[in-house]
Amino acid sequence: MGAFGKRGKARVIPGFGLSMGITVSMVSLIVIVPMLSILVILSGMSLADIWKAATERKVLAAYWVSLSASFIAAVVNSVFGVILAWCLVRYKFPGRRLLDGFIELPFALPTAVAGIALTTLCLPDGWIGRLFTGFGISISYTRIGITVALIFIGIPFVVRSVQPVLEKLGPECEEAAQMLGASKTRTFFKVIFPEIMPAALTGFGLAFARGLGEYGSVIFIAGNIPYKTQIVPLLIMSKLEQFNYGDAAAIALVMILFSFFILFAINLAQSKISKAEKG
Amino acid sequence: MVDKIVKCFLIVIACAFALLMLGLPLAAVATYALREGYGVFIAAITDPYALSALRLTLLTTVISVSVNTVFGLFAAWALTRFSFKGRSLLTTVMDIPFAVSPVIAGLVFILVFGRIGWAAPVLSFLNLKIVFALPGIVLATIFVTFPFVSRELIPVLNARGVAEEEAAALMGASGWKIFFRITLPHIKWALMYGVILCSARALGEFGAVSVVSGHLRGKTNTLPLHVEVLFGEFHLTAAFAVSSILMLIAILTLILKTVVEVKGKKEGASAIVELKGKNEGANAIVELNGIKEGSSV
Amino acid sequence: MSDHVRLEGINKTFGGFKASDGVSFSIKEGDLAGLLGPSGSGKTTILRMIAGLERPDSGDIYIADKRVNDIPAGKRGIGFVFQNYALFRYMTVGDNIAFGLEIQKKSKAFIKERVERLTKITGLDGLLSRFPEELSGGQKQRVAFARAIAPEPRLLLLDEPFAAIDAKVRKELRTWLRNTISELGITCVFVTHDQEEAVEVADNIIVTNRGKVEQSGPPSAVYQNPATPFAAEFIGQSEVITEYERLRGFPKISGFQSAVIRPEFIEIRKVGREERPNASQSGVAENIYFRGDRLEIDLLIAGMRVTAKYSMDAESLSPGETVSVVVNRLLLLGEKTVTAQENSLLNDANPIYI
Amino acid sequence: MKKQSKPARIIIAALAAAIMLSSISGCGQTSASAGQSPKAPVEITNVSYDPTRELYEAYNKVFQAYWKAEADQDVTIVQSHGGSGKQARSVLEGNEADVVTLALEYDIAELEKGGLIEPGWVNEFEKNSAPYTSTIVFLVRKDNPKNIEDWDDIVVPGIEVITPDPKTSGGARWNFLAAWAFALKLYSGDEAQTTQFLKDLYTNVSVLDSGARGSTTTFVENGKGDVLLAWENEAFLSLKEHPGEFEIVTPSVSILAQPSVAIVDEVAKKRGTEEIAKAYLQHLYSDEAQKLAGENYYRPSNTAILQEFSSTFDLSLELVEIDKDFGGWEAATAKFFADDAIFDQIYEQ
Repeated sequence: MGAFGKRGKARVIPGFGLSMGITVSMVSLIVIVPMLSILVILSGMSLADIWKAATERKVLAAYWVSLSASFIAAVVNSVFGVILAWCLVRYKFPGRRLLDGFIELPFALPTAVAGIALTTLCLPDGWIGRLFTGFGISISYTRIGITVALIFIGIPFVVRSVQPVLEKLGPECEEAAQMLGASKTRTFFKVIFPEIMPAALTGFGLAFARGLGEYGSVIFIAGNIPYKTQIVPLLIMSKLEQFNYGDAAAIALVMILFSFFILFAINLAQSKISKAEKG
Repeated sequence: MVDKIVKCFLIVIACAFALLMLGLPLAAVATYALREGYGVFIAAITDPYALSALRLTLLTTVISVSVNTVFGLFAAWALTRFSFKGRSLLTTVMDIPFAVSPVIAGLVFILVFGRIGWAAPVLSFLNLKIVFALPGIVLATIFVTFPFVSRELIPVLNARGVAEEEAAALMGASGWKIFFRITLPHIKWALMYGVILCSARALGEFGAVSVVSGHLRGKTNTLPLHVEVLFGEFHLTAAFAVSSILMLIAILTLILKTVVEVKGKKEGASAIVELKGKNEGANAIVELNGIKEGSSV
Repeated sequence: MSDHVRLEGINKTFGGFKASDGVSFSIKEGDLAGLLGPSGSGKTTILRMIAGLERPDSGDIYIADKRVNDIPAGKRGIGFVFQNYALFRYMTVGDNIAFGLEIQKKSKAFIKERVERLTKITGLDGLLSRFPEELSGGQKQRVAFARAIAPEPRLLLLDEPFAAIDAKVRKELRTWLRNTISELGITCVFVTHDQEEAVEVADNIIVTNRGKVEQSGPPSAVYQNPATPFAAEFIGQSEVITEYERLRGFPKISGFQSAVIRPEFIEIRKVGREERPNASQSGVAENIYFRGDRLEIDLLIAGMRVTAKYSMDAESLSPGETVSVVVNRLLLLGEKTVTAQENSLLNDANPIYI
Repeated sequence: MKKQSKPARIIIAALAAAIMLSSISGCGQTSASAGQSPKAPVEITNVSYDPTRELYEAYNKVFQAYWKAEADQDVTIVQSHGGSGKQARSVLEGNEADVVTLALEYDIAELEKGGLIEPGWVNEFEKNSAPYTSTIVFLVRKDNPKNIEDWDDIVVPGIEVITPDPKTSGGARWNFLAAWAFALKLYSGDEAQTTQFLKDLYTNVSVLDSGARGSTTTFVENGKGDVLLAWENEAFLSLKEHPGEFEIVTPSVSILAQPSVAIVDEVAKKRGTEEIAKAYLQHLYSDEAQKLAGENYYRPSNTAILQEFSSTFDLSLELVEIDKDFGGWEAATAKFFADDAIFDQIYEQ
């Protein structure tokens, strides 16, 4: 890319006008114009109203529920995602292909289906819930339930970010560390971990962002109790159903800013990766 | 010895996690779908409302995936073959649907095309109906799956560089010729992969579609929405039966995806062999394979 | 000096591919040994087994008379330089070099001093805080080398150390590596597929083919007296001819179906300038190439096309010119043996069997 | 150049076709029902709330037969169900309903404010445009293991209550107001104590679904909670679907819930379906439909027919009324359910 990035260089390859035209008009039609409508709605409100709507105590609590559940889910997914990616790349075992193929299941399975399946599983007498009822822990309709649903949703992100990096890594660096006498643990944390860290971060960010916005699979399992188990997307829906478009738009704006922040962080991590790959 | 224990331990953890989080939900859907016997199952999936929901879902998927595929190709071409001001901004904007909650995605279309939206006067003048009808559902689905195809294509096109296209252009090939003869063969697997992912997501979208659908039975209920309807109608078994259809589609998609991935990887690998062969003699691969096999023992 | 590394009857297979087939050889302490062979000949596998990165299926590996088969790689006290250097991308040059020392839990002061000394030796001054991707190929090579010798191993292994470096720097690095290693006085084994490199750098070379050791010894000995048909064909600018009896002075010897001829075996003179007319026969100089210090000639002799050299100082030849040729020597190839055969018309010396 | 443009045309045509296809099918929806001829089949859309699914499934058949006989015209009725507030919102935003049959007068009033329904709709049909009524009862598990008899039994710690979110569910607002009415009577009009009572009640709520049907599913299918505050008809339906698993408990005080119906004038005018929409709602008051309401556990507004179902319904239950006891929906909403009103306050820690 950089090779022809200098300004003023002649464009040899045709199709600039057509492809740019289509891209820009589609992006405008599908993304920019609809997103701007949030600002249109907000422009009819005073800043104080927007601020009040976005920082109401109930809303703050919902941010907290969404952020904490997504964060925990993303952390869990990072740990297991790295382990999964590691096993898929480094080990041969029966069922590896199958496992590899099913990593994207949360992507392909409609979220509503995932929602009712997980809710059923996590009920006190469900297959998973039963195991925890004995300890007095209930999963469905609690924050644990929300986190479980978000873990499900986020599985593919870390695995699929880390996997190609591990595949590309090759055994040499590990062997080099091994020759210098490093233990397996030390090799992992000092040599392999720094390599996969940016990719894992990317996956973490994607899972985090996805979790923040997730609706379909969570509504079935979330208890929707204000201050406890009410997530932001549900709150937005609730505001809409009260015909309160302004508040909904204000909360939506905050969510979009959160997501942008995460996206920005991901892009930073990615540029770090590609910088390292150039070497 | 310790290595073996660590290996087994990790595999057990990985498989247990996958089984718990991926396997169990599937098993639950299948079990519940069939718990009242095949009769109920068949009745649920051949219900006229279920069939019309399936039709709507498929139609929506076909339209939105085609639009996104065409768009994805043009966008990837524009973003990787040319350098221009604001390219990274455009990339970021294209990624917005990825980071925006489906609920917000639905909301914004309501805010534009709904009765209270600013485009409403135009639409009512044209007697066009967007939200709470097929176009709205399609638009919401396109939004949610917007970056899927282009995101798969861009890295591949970036990695290939522009040398081949430039060479072809210098020989006087037209844009379409370059695309179909030079570029497409390189990206066909990535393209298929993107299309499959896009379809999977389009088939299953719930949140955004739920906001713009209106839930008109037999008209604007997609299959995932129909699941919710059945769930709310005390027809738990039927809900799971319809879910199992969606699940089957999902599994088929995954199988297709795996096939595409394996085929794509094979072609990629043979390209690497060629490259290696040129550099160091074809036998280097044998050593390379030896190393890999050796280290995985 | 005693053997530092000794391999006895090593076998190793990968799937169906036999990478090592009864490999035995030894390397003396302080030696610089080159494992030479075509790609896929199993030389890298041997190196990796010495290092402990692969386990032999059978056979024993001794380092300093101690059997090391069951000692893990990191505990064998070996330095290893990887073909693509395998530098840790997320560590600076300094951290890369210090890595092995940190594992040995050396004191900070010791590490600092040692790293500084190594950077002097390797000419990496001023690059300590750089990351690997900011270095040139030659610099990376030096970092990899410094990292490998930092923990003061007694044995250093290098896998194709110069393969990824461009030709000009390669020459320079070779000389530097050779001098540095002899200064350090450590035993060193390197793998290469480039015979010029092996001959130039190594004290001893070990020629491998199809998982077997064909011959080992000092480069000059291997060059002049190859022990096996493979060694004869592989080393030098060798060409195999089948009907060697058509060359004057080389009667057919039973059991030797073909022969290896090298450019330096052939003497070309202008017609009428022969020194030994009785051993001469005529040939045609079909093409003439300029090679800088000499001319290389495609020579057609007795219906066979071979390569010969011609001095730049001699009277000039033109393409297509008929010349007078004397073949001094051939390496006759038997089933498993090689014999150097002098031209019988030049003197009465008997063939020497090796 | 000519050669180049061919694939371009194909792609652009494909794009255009996709867009056209989607817009045409959008138009189709409106134009299909615009036919004025009495013989041409007509389609009307009834946007309703959660618990009426079964009722309207049955009633639509009755009405189709009636309309065929009356006007010799085939009619298709498209149903939509969901939380009452959510449904009202979708209509307000352009979900084209000819009639709405929602849980709350308030939700329909929102449509009136939005200009979709003409003022005065409350009196367009008999009995405040509420052809059937209902009330709020308790659904408990078999044999009533927690001995729940009245509202004060469900505020004690340790009872798990399931009720929908009053912010989004019409039924939930009736629940809230019924509890309020009980406590207000208990504390002889002391609002502070009444608020505390409601606070205790909602502390016991473990799942706050967005719609009444969601709560029923949570309680009935998912086995969550000790008591469900439910529409009377929803409670009966659960008994019917799962015989022997649940019991209905009638509290001492409850509320007369009047789900309202209305013609969405703007849509009906545009589509020319005013006449049939009016007939559709009017026919709800016919004896046939009133009986159907009773069979589906709604209390018929026709008192004679209500008496026929006296074995089903506890007709002695004291019922407060929204207009009489709470000053109408406008006032009740402002006092209890608006942002920062009493419902929000009881969730503030």
